[in-house]
Amino acid sequence: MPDGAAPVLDVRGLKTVFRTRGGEIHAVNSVSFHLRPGELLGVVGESGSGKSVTMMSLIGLLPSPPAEVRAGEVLLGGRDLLKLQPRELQEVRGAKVGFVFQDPMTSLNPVFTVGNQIMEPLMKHMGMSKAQAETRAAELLALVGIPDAKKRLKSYPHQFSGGMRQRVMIAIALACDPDVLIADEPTTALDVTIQAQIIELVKELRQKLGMAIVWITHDLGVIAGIADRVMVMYGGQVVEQAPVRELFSNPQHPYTRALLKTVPSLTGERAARLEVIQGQPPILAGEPVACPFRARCAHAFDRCHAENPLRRAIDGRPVGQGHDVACHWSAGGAHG
Amino acid sequence: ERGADGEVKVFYYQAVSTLNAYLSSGTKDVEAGSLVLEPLAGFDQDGQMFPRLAAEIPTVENGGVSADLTSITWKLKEGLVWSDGTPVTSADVKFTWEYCTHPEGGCAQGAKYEGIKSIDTPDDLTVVITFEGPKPYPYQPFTGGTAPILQKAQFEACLGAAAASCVEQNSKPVGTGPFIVTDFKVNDVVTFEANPNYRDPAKPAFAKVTLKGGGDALAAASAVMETGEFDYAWNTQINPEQQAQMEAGGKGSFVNAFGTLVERIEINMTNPDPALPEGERSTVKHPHPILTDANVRKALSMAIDRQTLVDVGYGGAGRPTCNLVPAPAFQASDNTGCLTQDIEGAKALLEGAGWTDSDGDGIRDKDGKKLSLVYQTTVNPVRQDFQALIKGWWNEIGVEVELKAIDPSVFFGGDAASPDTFQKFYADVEMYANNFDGTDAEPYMSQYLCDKIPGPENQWQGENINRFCDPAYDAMVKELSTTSGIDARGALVMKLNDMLTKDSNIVIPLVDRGRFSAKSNTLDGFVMNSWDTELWNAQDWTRAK
Amino acid sequence: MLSFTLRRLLTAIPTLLLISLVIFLLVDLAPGSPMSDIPLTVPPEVRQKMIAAMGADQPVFVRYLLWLKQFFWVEPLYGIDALFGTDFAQGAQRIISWQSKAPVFQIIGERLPQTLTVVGTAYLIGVLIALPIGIYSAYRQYSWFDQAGTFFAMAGFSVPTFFTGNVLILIFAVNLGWFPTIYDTNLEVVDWASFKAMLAQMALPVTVLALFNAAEISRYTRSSVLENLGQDYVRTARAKGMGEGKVVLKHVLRNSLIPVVTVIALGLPTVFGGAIVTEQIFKINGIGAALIGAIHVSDLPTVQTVTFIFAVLIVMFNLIADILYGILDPRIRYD
Amino acid sequence: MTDTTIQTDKPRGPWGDVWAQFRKHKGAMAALVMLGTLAVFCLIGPLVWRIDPNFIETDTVKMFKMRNQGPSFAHPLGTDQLGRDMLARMMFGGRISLAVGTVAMLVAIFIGTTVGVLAGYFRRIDGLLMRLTDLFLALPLLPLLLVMMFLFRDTVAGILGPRLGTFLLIVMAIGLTSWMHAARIVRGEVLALKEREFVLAARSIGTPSRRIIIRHILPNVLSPVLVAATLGIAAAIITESVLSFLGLGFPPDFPTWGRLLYDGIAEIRTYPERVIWPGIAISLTVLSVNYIGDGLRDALDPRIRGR
Amino acid sequence: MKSPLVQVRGLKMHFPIHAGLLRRKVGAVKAVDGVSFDIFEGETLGLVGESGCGKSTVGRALLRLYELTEGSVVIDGEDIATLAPDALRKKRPTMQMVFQDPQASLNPRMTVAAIIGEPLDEHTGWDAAKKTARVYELMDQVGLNRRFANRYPHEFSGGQRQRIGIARALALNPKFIVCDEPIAALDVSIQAQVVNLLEDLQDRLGLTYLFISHDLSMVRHIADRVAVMYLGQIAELSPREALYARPLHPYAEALLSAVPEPDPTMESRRQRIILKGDVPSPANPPKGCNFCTRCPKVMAVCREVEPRLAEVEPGRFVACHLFDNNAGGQASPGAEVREHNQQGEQR
Ligand SMILES: Nc1ncnc2c1ncn2[C@@H]1O[C@H](COP(=O)(O)OP(=O)(O)OP(=O)(O)O)[C@@H](O)[C@H]1O
Ligand SMILES: Nc1ncnc2c1ncn2[C@@H]1O[C@H](COP(=O)(O)OP(=O)(O)OP(=O)(O)O)[C@@H](O)[C@H]1O
Ligand SMILES: [Mg+2]
Ligand SMILES: [Mg+2]
Repeated sequence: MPDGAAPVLDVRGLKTVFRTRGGEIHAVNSVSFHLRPGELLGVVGESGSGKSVTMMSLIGLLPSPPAEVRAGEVLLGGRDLLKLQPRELQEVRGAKVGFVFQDPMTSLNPVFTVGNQIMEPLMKHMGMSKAQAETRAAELLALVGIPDAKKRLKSYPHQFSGGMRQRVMIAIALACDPDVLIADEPTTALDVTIQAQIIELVKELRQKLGMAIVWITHDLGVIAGIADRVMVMYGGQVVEQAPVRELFSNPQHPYTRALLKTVPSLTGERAARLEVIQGQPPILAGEPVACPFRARCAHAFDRCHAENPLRRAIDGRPVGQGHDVACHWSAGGAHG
Repeated sequence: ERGADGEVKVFYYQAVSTLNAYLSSGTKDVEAGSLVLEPLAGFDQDGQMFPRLAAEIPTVENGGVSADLTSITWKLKEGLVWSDGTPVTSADVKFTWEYCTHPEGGCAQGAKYEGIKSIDTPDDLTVVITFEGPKPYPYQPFTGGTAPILQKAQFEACLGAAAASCVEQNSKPVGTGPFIVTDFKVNDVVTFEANPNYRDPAKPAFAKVTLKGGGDALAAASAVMETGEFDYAWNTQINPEQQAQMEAGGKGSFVNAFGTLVERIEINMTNPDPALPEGERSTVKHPHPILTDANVRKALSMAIDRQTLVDVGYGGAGRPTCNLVPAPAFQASDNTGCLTQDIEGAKALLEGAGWTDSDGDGIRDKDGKKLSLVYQTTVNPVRQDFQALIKGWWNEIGVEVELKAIDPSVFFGGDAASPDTFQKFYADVEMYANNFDGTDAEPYMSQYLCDKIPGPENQWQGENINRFCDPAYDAMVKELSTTSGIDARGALVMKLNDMLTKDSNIVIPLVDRGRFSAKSNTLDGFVMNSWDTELWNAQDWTRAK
Repeated sequence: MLSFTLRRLLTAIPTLLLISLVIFLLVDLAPGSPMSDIPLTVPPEVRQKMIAAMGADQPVFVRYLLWLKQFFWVEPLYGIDALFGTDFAQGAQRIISWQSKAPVFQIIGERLPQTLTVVGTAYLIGVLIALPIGIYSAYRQYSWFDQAGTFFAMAGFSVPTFFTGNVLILIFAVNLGWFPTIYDTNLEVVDWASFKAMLAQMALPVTVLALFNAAEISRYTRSSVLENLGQDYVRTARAKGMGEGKVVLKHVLRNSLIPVVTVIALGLPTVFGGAIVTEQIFKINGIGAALIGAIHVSDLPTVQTVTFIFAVLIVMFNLIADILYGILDPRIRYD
Repeated sequence: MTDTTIQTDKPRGPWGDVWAQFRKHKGAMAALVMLGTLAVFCLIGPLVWRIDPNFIETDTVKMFKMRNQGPSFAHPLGTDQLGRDMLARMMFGGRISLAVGTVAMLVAIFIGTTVGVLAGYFRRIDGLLMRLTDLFLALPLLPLLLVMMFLFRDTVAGILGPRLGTFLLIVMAIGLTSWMHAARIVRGEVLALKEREFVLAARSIGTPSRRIIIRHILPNVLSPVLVAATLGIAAAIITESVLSFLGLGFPPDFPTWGRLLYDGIAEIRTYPERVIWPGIAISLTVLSVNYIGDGLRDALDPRIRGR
Repeated sequence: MKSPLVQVRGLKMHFPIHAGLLRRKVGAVKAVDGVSFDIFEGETLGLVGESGCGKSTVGRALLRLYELTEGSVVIDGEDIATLAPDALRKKRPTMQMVFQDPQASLNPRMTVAAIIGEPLDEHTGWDAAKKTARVYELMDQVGLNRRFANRYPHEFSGGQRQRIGIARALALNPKFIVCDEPIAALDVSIQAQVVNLLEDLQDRLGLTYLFISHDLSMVRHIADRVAVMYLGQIAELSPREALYARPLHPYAEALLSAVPEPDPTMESRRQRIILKGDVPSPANPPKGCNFCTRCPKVMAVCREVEPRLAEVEPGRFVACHLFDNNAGGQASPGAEVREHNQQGEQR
């Protein structure tokens, strides 16, 4: 991985709120991360921690109202996406940033053929004619491993199985050779055997096409298999970020540690009892004033209830580059 | 000059469904047909008979009617031709009789040809009708818009059961009248044009008649009086305020003519009590517990203010009356006694007759019988207003009234299975209007004969709605049937009329309802007629210059 | 799909037969009588004869079977004869209206054009107004446009047509005199003037009906579009960089129209029958007016035939709606 | 940031949420107020405004003076062609119209729900019941209604008296011809509910069908039924007035809004207010009810409620 | 060796497909097509497999929530499959179910107390006080605060809802509980809570579980023996450790290899077996071995002959032609082995 290369995507201090009847929900709080060319960034965190909202905020996919991106910069190729006009943003979506969503069953339009749906971005962003787009669409389908691609262009989504649909989604996302591919839990809805197929596919495509990928998932196993770097989110914030091996071998944040322990292993020692994280995830109402994890944290102390911790590096490298964590407590024992 | 005045537009809110008067007898159908088909003689605005196809009106004096009153001889005008150019002959006349009297034909005007023994056609222009016995009024057959002459050539194939399936013939009859049918849309619109072979070469002035149907009286009146879309609208019976308002618009005027149509309350002389077994309700087996008391009937009549009824419901289209036969003059009684309301008198009368409010509930009673009536009529706004008003007055004199309104198609439908027909009379009093055809009241008066009482035996088909039975009355009707001479007959009719109304209050006449139509100011020559069809002189209509 | 259609058609036959029987019996049971508009001057014997001549005195089952034969056998023959100039019918007895003594099918044939032009136009216009309103209302949910559209739609089907109709007539036809009050069925469009006359006489009824129809369809459209706007594939389309126009007018609309089209198809039978009240108000002598007229005078053959034709239409359009659904939505494959 | 748990200690039933959402629907709230006002007008009004709606001066001179009056203190809505007080008639008519709407809706909903639940729940009778529903759907309503009115009006009136009889008949006739929509909706819901896991759970416990229906299915089809019910009221009010319009509704001396409107139309040119009052009353009621239905639909739909 | 509490023999569950002009039955979705196994008292049998392979159907058929097409299910000595409705109702307390979706399996319009109390209403004639007491006891048992008794399901978190479902299942003191993916809809951090609860209850009450899941790591944690299903049939049934250490059936092997391990070092070394293609439709299963269309070790015989589930090693049953020889040869089938031969009679 080219460690020093300039990032293709640089997100700084992103803040997204939902205005709802019950008040504002601060779904994403000062999230910063970057993505280097060819890198695969894994994002984990429990349900509702703001993973999807973060990614959709980047290219304005959230419905507004109720969503509102309050602050931050999203630099893609030197341009701040948050400052673009809707029309300019459309040029970015699909062309520079590809998106794959969780549920392949509902993410494709049921009444148009698969071919039609792959060709759309091609014709829009690449200015291809219909015939050209069709040829390219067939290539893409073949690329994602769907046999008899040319014929299958005329099929409707419901004629495909879940795995195949997810491949079609990937083909659509890849259609215009985006710089960044964001995959929001692309395999959660799929069976393990199919998941394995998709993961292999992505690995292969990454090698072939060399784009940068953000991969959101619940599943630490998936992360372990494919990510270069991992970002852990909790309560709308990034709580820990590190290269993948570093994270698994030396987790710092109490949440990360707990998370790693709750998952039973397939091969290792079989624990008599599973570790549990007690309590409920936080409700993200209002401006965060304390650590979101405090109520479930075994190590929480006064400061945790009074102050929201900032991300701090723990391996000397600047925050975001190496291993950093947002916690007042430090694993070493000393209070940070 | 024929055809010079272009098109005239006529509106009948009840749409025309056939032009053959023998198959429908609905007024609108008869009237529309009368533009094409003509009888031997018609009636003018005064009820006087005048020849149409006949050369003259046969009478005993001119020898046309035999002295023993058993036959009548009609002479046709010479040179008459059908609209297709063929000559009109006595054979057509005879055929018409055969057509209507065919047992399977279901002719609606059968009554007109009753009592005819034979019809002979000694020559092409002479028709001799022989009756089974003496006919003091021998003019029933072939007179008036309801008994026009059909063309034999056209209708020959339509005798009997085939009558109804002769669609083409019934909708486009060949006639002698001023117009011929060019287009007929059932229950919608009929288009006529001037008959090129009409006997008067200068007539009709209009080249085209459009006779549109559908809607309601209000729309009909409005179309003439307000929007001017039509020249003439038939039967524009609307409430008096609207009459005034529309007339103020100045586009047209309402025309009226009084005939024999009388809105009346009929009294049930038999007991309609629902508690009686079916088949015995409203039959002579059970006389009415209250209404057989003449005082009650009289009091009911006295309590009514007929002028108010007219003012509320009819305006120019009606006038108060005390008679069942209000016209023509030679047979109309001059009763006026009922015209002033007398509530106090009515109360006194009841009081005197023993009907007192013994239990203080505001309702009079006698011998445990409450003065409580069911009062039925058809669904119709004016009638409902009448019901409300009369109920008020009757309540005032201590009579309890329950109102009932029945759909006209049921009420007048004559279905023996329905409890709601006016013949079954499952009510104490009922209100409707009736009249008679032409000027001869004899059949009308014979409705009240004892043997015409409806009941289960005759499938409730009798015409004596009141179940009135008086031998003296029967005897007088018999006398009428053998009396000839207009005045003598007229006198008898007056007596009969009084027996039913003034003397016994079996029938409580309310309003003499005229024909009431709307006419545009640009239509000239229109003369209202209540004895024949309203289009009787369409050949004389012209466009006002 | 074919087999589905066939199966539905097959099951439709017994349903329709049952319906025809129910209608026949119900109408027959009704206490009205065909004699009611005959003046009281006509004596009872004559009435009796007239009833017999119409065949109305036959037992109900005899009449029903005869009617069945006429409806399903004789009338089609006449239809063929009329089309090809053949003579298969050979003068067999048609269904004859008791009231007018004319064949019911001829009456229907005369009435259909009015009904189709007025109610059909109204329906078409209604749909054409409803779709954009519905779509935009949904797209801008809770905007003032949506609120106004909702109000318009609600008012549209809350205010009875006989109320609006009469008020419109009073204002525009009677007081302002812009439009005629009586519909002229003889009017044929041959030139500009007659075209204008046609427009004038259609204006009011079409407005009333179109508003009513538009109200309903716009609500359906709105909720259908709303439903689809929340679907994942819309997000996918946006993520592909599609413009809003394309997202809404292509992706969302196509899906939203599936239920709407079927609603429209289901509403079509009302084009033939449902406008009874409107025809009554505007004096359009269409099918609805014919039916009401026939009911009022107990013209049983007409009532039975016309209501049965409505029933056939309803069944047929139900089927068409289902088939349309299958065609529009590739996920639905019957059998 | 509030704390993690959802332990708000005030247990608010699901209806609390519905009401909260419903309150947000401005139109529906306005409609509710409107309908409340109308109901108060009709139900309480006659207790305050004690003029008999059918009172006519028997003295003809007085009667003539009283006819066709414009609004005045004595008669805020004027009088009709027989001098009857329009305000009283409107109040009285409203009672009937509202009662017809409500009761007819109840009849329709009862039949519809029963048929729908049975068809949806018991596979064996599904086909039969659905064909029945189709049959009713395919029967053209207006003629059917007319025929039913003809047929039974007097039998029923004979037993119950003309007013109650007609009322019952109209209500039954409207109810019997308008349950199909509810039946279809309910059946659809039940088919889906039947597959829901909580029904399966009940079955695994051994709950018999009858109790499953009562305890689990019915409460959960309540929301579509409620919505159908509000719309049903609106439809029934309109149908009653159409029947009146075609001259087949209540006896003419029995004012209902539909009847008043019908009678008023004959006088629309001279006294347009006679049409306007009942017309507006009907329209407002139906509009309110429709709006309430709309609001309920939103409020009862958890997907929308979540927003 | 304890005796089996549940004995399933030749269980078949076919859902008919109707088509054509007359809606005749033209075929069937063979959701479960001949499955036999035993569950011993106090043990947890894990049932894993891909989506749609028939796991839930087996679970539901076991409780006779479906009318079986064929086969017998003997629970505690009685054949559920043929029990008359009344007897079945009486039997219901012994067997209960916990459902996948804690939201969907709770009636949104009933309070927690009513939900947990429903089985009591159905099967006991207790008075209100006794019922309430039992409901509270159950709530304590599953770790729900008694204060919540009058709340509605939507006021709870996913894990809490699942506890309500478990409490309901426990109400009648069942012996046997089918857990149909009880944790699939829960967040990872909550899953552990529920699994621990299930284990605790088993220890305390001596329950027997059929634990259906597609999370193989969780099954490894909780189950004693594991059945791997593929397309309506059992491919392999082995004790947990043996299966995870060395899966015998190629499908089980592939399945296990597809599960990602939360360990980057291991992951980078793992050699995955990637199966080609998709699961065939259960309406139209391939001839021969079900798995032959995707099997990396497919042989000619696989496409012709349907393999039988046979005990190839002690306690390990596999339906695969690769082990045809072993079945008879290697292991000398002792009496004990025969005794709980998992092979159904009919086939
Ligand atoms: N439309 C919305 N309105 C209000 N709140 C929302 C909306 N969408 C998301 N949220 C809130 O934003 C927060 C983050 O949601 P997000 O979907 O990003 O979570 P996630 O990490 O992707 O979870 P999952 O793993 O379940 O997908 C949640 O608390 C959610 O309730
Ligand atoms: N009621 C039914 N009618 C027809 N087919 C059914 C029915 N229930 C299940 N099936 C079919 O039976 C097969 C097995 O379904 P089942 O629900 O048992 O799978 P599963 O293994 O539980 O899957 P999942 O992991 O998705 O829950 C599937 O193909 C399904 O489509
Ligand atoms: Mg997400
Ligand atoms: Mg399952």
